[in-house]
Amino acid sequence: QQKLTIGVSIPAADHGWTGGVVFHATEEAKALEKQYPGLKVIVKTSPDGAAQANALEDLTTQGIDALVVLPHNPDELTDPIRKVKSKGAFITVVDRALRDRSIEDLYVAGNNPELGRVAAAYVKEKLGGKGDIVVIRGLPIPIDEQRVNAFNEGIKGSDIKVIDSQFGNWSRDDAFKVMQDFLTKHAKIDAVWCQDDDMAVAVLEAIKQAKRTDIKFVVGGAGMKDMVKKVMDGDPMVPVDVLYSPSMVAVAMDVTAAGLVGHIPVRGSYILNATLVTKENAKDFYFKDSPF
Amino acid sequence: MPACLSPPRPAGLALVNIAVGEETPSPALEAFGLSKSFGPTEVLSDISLAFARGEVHAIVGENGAGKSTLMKLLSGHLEPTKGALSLGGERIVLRGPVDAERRGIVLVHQEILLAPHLTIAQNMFLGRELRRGATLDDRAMNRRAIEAMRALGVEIAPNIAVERLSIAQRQLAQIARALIAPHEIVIFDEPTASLTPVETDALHRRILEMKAKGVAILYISHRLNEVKAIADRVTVLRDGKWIATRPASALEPVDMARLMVGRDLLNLYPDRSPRPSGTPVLEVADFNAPGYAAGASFALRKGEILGFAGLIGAGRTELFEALLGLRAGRGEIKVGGRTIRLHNARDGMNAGIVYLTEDRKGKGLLLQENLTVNLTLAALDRFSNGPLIDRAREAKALDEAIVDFDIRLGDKNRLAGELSGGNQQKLLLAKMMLLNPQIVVIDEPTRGIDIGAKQQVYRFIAALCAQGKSVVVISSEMGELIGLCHRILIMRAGRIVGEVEGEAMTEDEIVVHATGVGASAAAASTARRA
Amino acid sequence: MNEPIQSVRSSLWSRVDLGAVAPFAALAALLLLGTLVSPRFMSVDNLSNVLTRSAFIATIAVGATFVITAGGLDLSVGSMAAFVAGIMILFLNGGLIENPVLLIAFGMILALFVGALCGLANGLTTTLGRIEPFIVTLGTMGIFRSLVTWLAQGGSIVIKSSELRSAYRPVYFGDVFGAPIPIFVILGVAAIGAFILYRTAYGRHVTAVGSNEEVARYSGINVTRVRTITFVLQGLCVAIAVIVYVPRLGSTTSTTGLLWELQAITAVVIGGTRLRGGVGRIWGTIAGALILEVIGNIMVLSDLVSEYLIGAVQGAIIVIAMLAQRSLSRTR
Amino acid sequence: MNEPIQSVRSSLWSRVDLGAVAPFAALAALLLLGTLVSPRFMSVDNLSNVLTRSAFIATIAVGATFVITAGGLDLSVGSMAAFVAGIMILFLNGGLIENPVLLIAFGMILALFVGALCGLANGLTTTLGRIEPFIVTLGTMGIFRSLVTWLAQGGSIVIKSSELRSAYRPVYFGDVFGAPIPIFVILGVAAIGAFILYRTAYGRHVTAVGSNEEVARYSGINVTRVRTITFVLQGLCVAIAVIVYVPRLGSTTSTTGLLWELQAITAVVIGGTRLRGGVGRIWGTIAGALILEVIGNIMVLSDLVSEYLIGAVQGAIIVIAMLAQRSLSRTR
Ligand SMILES: Nc1ncnc2c1ncn2[C@@H]1O[C@H](COP(=O)(O)OP(=O)(O)OP(=O)(O)O)[C@@H](O)[C@H]1O
Ligand SMILES: Nc1ncnc2c1ncn2[C@@H]1O[C@H](COP(=O)(O)OP(=O)(O)OP(=O)(O)O)[C@@H](O)[C@H]1O
Ligand SMILES: [Mg+2]
Ligand SMILES: [Mg+2]
Repeated sequence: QQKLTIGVSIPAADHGWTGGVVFHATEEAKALEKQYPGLKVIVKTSPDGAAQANALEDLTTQGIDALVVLPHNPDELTDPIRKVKSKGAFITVVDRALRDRSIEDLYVAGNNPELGRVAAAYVKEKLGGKGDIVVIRGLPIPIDEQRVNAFNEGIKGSDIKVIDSQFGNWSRDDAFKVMQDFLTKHAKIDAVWCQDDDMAVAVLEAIKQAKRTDIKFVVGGAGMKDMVKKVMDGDPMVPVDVLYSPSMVAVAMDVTAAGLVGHIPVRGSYILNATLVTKENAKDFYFKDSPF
Repeated sequence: MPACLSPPRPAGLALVNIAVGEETPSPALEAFGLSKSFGPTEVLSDISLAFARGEVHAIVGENGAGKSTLMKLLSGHLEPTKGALSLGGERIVLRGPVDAERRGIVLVHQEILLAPHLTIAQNMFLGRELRRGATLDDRAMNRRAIEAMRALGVEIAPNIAVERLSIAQRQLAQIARALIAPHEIVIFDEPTASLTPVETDALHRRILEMKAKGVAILYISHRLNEVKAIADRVTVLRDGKWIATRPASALEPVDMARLMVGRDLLNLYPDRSPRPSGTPVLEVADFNAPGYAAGASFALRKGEILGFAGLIGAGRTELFEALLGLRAGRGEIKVGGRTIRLHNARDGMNAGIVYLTEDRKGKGLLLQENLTVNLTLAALDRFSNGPLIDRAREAKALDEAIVDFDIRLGDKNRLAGELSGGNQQKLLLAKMMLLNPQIVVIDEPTRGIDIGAKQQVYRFIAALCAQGKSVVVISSEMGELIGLCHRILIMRAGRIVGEVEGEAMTEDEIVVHATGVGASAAAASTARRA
Repeated sequence: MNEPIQSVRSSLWSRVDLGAVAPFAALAALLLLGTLVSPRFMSVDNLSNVLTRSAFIATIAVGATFVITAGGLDLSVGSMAAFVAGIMILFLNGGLIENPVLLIAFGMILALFVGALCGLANGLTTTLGRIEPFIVTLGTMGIFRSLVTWLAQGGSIVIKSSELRSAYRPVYFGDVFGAPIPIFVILGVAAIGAFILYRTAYGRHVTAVGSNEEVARYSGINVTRVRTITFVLQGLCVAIAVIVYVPRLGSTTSTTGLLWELQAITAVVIGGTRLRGGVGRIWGTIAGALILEVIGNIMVLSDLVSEYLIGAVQGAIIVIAMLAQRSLSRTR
Repeated sequence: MNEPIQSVRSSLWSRVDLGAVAPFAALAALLLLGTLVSPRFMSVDNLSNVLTRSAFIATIAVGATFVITAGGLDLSVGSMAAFVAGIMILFLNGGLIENPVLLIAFGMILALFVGALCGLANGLTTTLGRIEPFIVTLGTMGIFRSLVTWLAQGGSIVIKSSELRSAYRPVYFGDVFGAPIPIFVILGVAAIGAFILYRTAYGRHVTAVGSNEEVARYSGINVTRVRTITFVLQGLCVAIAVIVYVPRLGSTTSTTGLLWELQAITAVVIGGTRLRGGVGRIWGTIAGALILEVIGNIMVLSDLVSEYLIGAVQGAIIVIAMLAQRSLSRTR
């Protein structure tokens, strides 16, 4: 029985979504080790890009046959991942594409631009192509930029106007404050796009507090179970959610292990759709035991 | 005589009148009508004085008379509100202490002004480091620091951080620091307040050497005998005003005292009560303060005033700090016959013993707080109803302390750091007396306080004894130990080496014990080193 | 010699007062700015929003005022808040008690207890271990944060029962005589804090210890105990902040309280407390916390600044506010 | 009178040495722990990795040693690093110069210049504005961070030309005589830092200013200048760190350098520098930076701790390291 090692390098659980990533990665690691005797899966989390580069070096030192990596910032981590590759490891990149796509052997991702596009399409349709909306952004990093750009692209041509946009840092507390202030500032808001369910929780709370009725709905994103539940229960404020599941890391690990142990050819790109979760399909995306 | 008591008319540029009979040496530094106000309070008014080369000019006055303020004006540490200075006949405006130093005027501060984390040598050369190329020449600086300290009669490693030195050692380091700068006018603001006679002698010899070289020396001290011995002329200040300038030969200490306080001072020391023979209230057996003192055994009787004499570094301070649980120590302590352990100051206070530190700025008072806060800090529970502080009672206590201890201040809302040195000492006394202790250990009780205040402190100590309390006095001023104590223990190098009592309490006898050699031999050996 | 005494006193008083008044002056200036920048700024709703949400930082900062006045520093408050909130919510979810009000009451007591315990741990490690509080609380900051992440398994800890949530909601969203409850919490905490710091022997000791530890020691003050208790008070304040925080979103995540420590310390320093200890100003701290919250509010309400540059403008305003304050207190 | 002085001197010497040696002892203990925990820990590759990557924090921390020794504090270093890196990369992308090596050289000079300027801004605001360095640098922290976000328009700033990237790569990845170049950078910066702090008059003045500002002023030291220059030195150190950092990751974002300030200060304090100024230890700082990096490395190499709890263990190790150090230096 040959000994094989998969290293998994992911961001530390610094907000809900990455929390989900860590959860799914650690769960999947246990499952894989059970499934393939002789396979060792090492999961390492890092709080920032530089630390992740360190973790990659350390994983290499330990000797790994494959690397599943969800980079903090793909631009920063391109070279460090290249270095791992040069030691002969199989590279699976998750979620955030490297600048040099030739490094990856396997790419598993949600679709960030798609998340913006799907949300934009829904907002456009639901508001009938006309209305004032506010956008709460995440942290100023490339993923956020991609989503927002795609969203803006998506509403182009309609009469939907983004009347305000601020960073909520993917944090409930910051989003709460921003939304409170938006509500003070704008007498009429038709809808809110906040691209992340953590922030959506806070946005809903702020609206509830202000007892405002002009806001028709809030579109979040990522597929947090509480939000999916709301969609499932037909909450009018949360008619849909756009999927961007942290479980993609598990998919990536699974496929990587299959390739490594089972010698199944798995190279290529696996793009998970930014599926629109609606009342109809919600139950398929509701995982009761997930922390996210 | 009455003419001398009135201040001279401000004479503008004209040669200032000094009531000296003999021929006046050419003035090195002159002050014309100097005044200084802090806010609206004028603490110095219209002082005109001339200081000559090759002369030791002493300034005396009560605490708060404005001596230090005057010296700070002369050395660029403060700017005068009114008045002017001239140096060697030329008008000057001093732009800060550095400017003054460049002109050859250096001040040895009354307060210790050294960077605690730097070594002695580093402090001495701070701002004027010796260099070899781009780098510091530490070897040379250390060497010269040793020489400078040796010239003052002390042997001490130059690479010890100042925070580890005793107050007296810091004082010496500070003097040495001033003297390595090129100087023509040297101002000593109470240089000997924490020095013992041996170091004082060495310093005086150094001053005489400088005088012989034509340096003008200004000398402030509350030890009037010392002033009499070293000074050529003496100026007396009172309440910020000039009172008199006379040749020292024409002025006995008693006269100085009278001019200072404006009335006759009789009997500096109170009458000594008979030596008590009752039971000991404090018994110490084989006590050690590791590194500082060893094998100390003594007993203190009810109503007794026990003196502790010794040279700098004898370990007196450390012995008592260890006894009171303020630093590491072990040995047996019995209070009123019961063996007790003191782990911190509070334990001592509860057992009725308090210790008044010699380091009033570093360990005694919160300089940034007002007088009330300082006064009641150690006895706050007596001013509280439950958890609440009774401010009215605090205010009353301050009023009483100001009267009882004759604290002289412009204003009750002053910060402790703004009081003159002597008044700080009185405030510290008042603070600890609020604890109503049975045994009081006073370390350098009269450091830096004026003769009138000294008399008050002595009376106060005597009064404590009369009430049946017991006092330990640690002092570097032998006169006061002899005048005040029933019995004196002498320490040398961390051990109690002698005890004198009654007729045997003479300076010579004490010095013999303190130095371990005959008095004359001790003086000679310091002379050789200098 | 009587006249000069009078006049010195008056100049001293005015100096003291100006130093204490400065943060309020800065706050007033900001309120003016806000009014100019947005007509909605001065609305009751907006002001009550701002006041209400400053409750967390203000409450925590009152504790920080004690720690800093005694010469310490606590970097762990933010993650301690997340941790205490996590424990509290887990307890509420445990549902040991039927009656929701009783359950919440016990949850609050537990939060206070856990907060005090966390503070005690910080305090004892710095005082008995004689380690820089900076290092100790940096360490415990990591520890508390990790514990939350672990308790939440990376996700969030949410009050499960919606009945419980609605029973608890009023603590943040409710009001008394039209004023939101958190405002009373701020006032209450500040008043108690000011009472302790200015009117009790313990408060006097805190200031003394921060002003000069040696003097305090020689005056028979138990420096270790005084310092340790400041950390416990800090823990209690964090717990009170948590008690108000939890009903707001009903959850805590591993990002809860991130950077609160910096905000709290900033509020304290802006308020006029000396960062090196010895001078503490509780009401100034409250003004400082409000200043921070108002700056953020003005930034969002106005359209002057690109969202990318908000941080820069906020930073600049804080520095300018301090500069203005300094020049104010220097002119006496 | 000679014996007590002698004995004081000898005990002094041994104590000073222990204080300075303590961080190295802690480092050695950690190395031992690492060896026990993972057989791969002591491999040349791993050790050189750890050393190499400690270059950023170590370099920045040398600057921080100056600032802190002089009684200051700089919270802005992390965002300053991101900002300087952003400017540098934008310049490289500008491609004003054909020759890549020359371009990179000019880019480095620019980085140093910008770093020094940022430091100067911090320094002048604290010294001339007489504001707590804590507040000033908290403000500039926000300002630099925002500027990066703005420059990057929320995304990241990347070296575009791959030719340039490969020309620059060796500065981080290359080695001389088998030792990675960043190690020489650490040694160089530390040696220069130690020289300045211990062997020049300026260094002496830095210590004096931190030890007692008033004494320094009376000694004719220009306190304002000395303090300001420490911030400039800090800026230069940040720039040097950036010069080594850019080739490693080839880009900068608004999250680059997040929390580096805390790490740098921690390294400085662990290294034995007094947080309140007056005592500075450059080599101790280097040991401190290595300690932090080694702890992280051990955490990753070992499988002892749940992912969620790593932060807790790291925090605990730092506190324990300090405790050990204290007890070491207390036994004399
Ligand atoms: N910075 C200051 N602010 C306000 N008042 C001051 C200040 N410095 C000194 N004073 C006041 O000026 C007066 C003179 O003080 P000074 O220090 O010159 O007295 P001194 O003669 O040196 O007394 P001592 O013998 O006690 O040292 C005192 O009343 C003192 O309180
Ligand atoms: N902080 C310190 N650290 C190390 N050694 C010290 C420290 N303070 C004093 N010493 C040493 O302790 C010894 C005794 O101290 P000290 O001079 O205070 O004795 P003393 O008898 O109280 O003298 P005095 O009070 O007259 O100065 C000396 O050898 C001195 O060098
Ligand atoms: Mg004086
Ligand atoms: Mg002494």
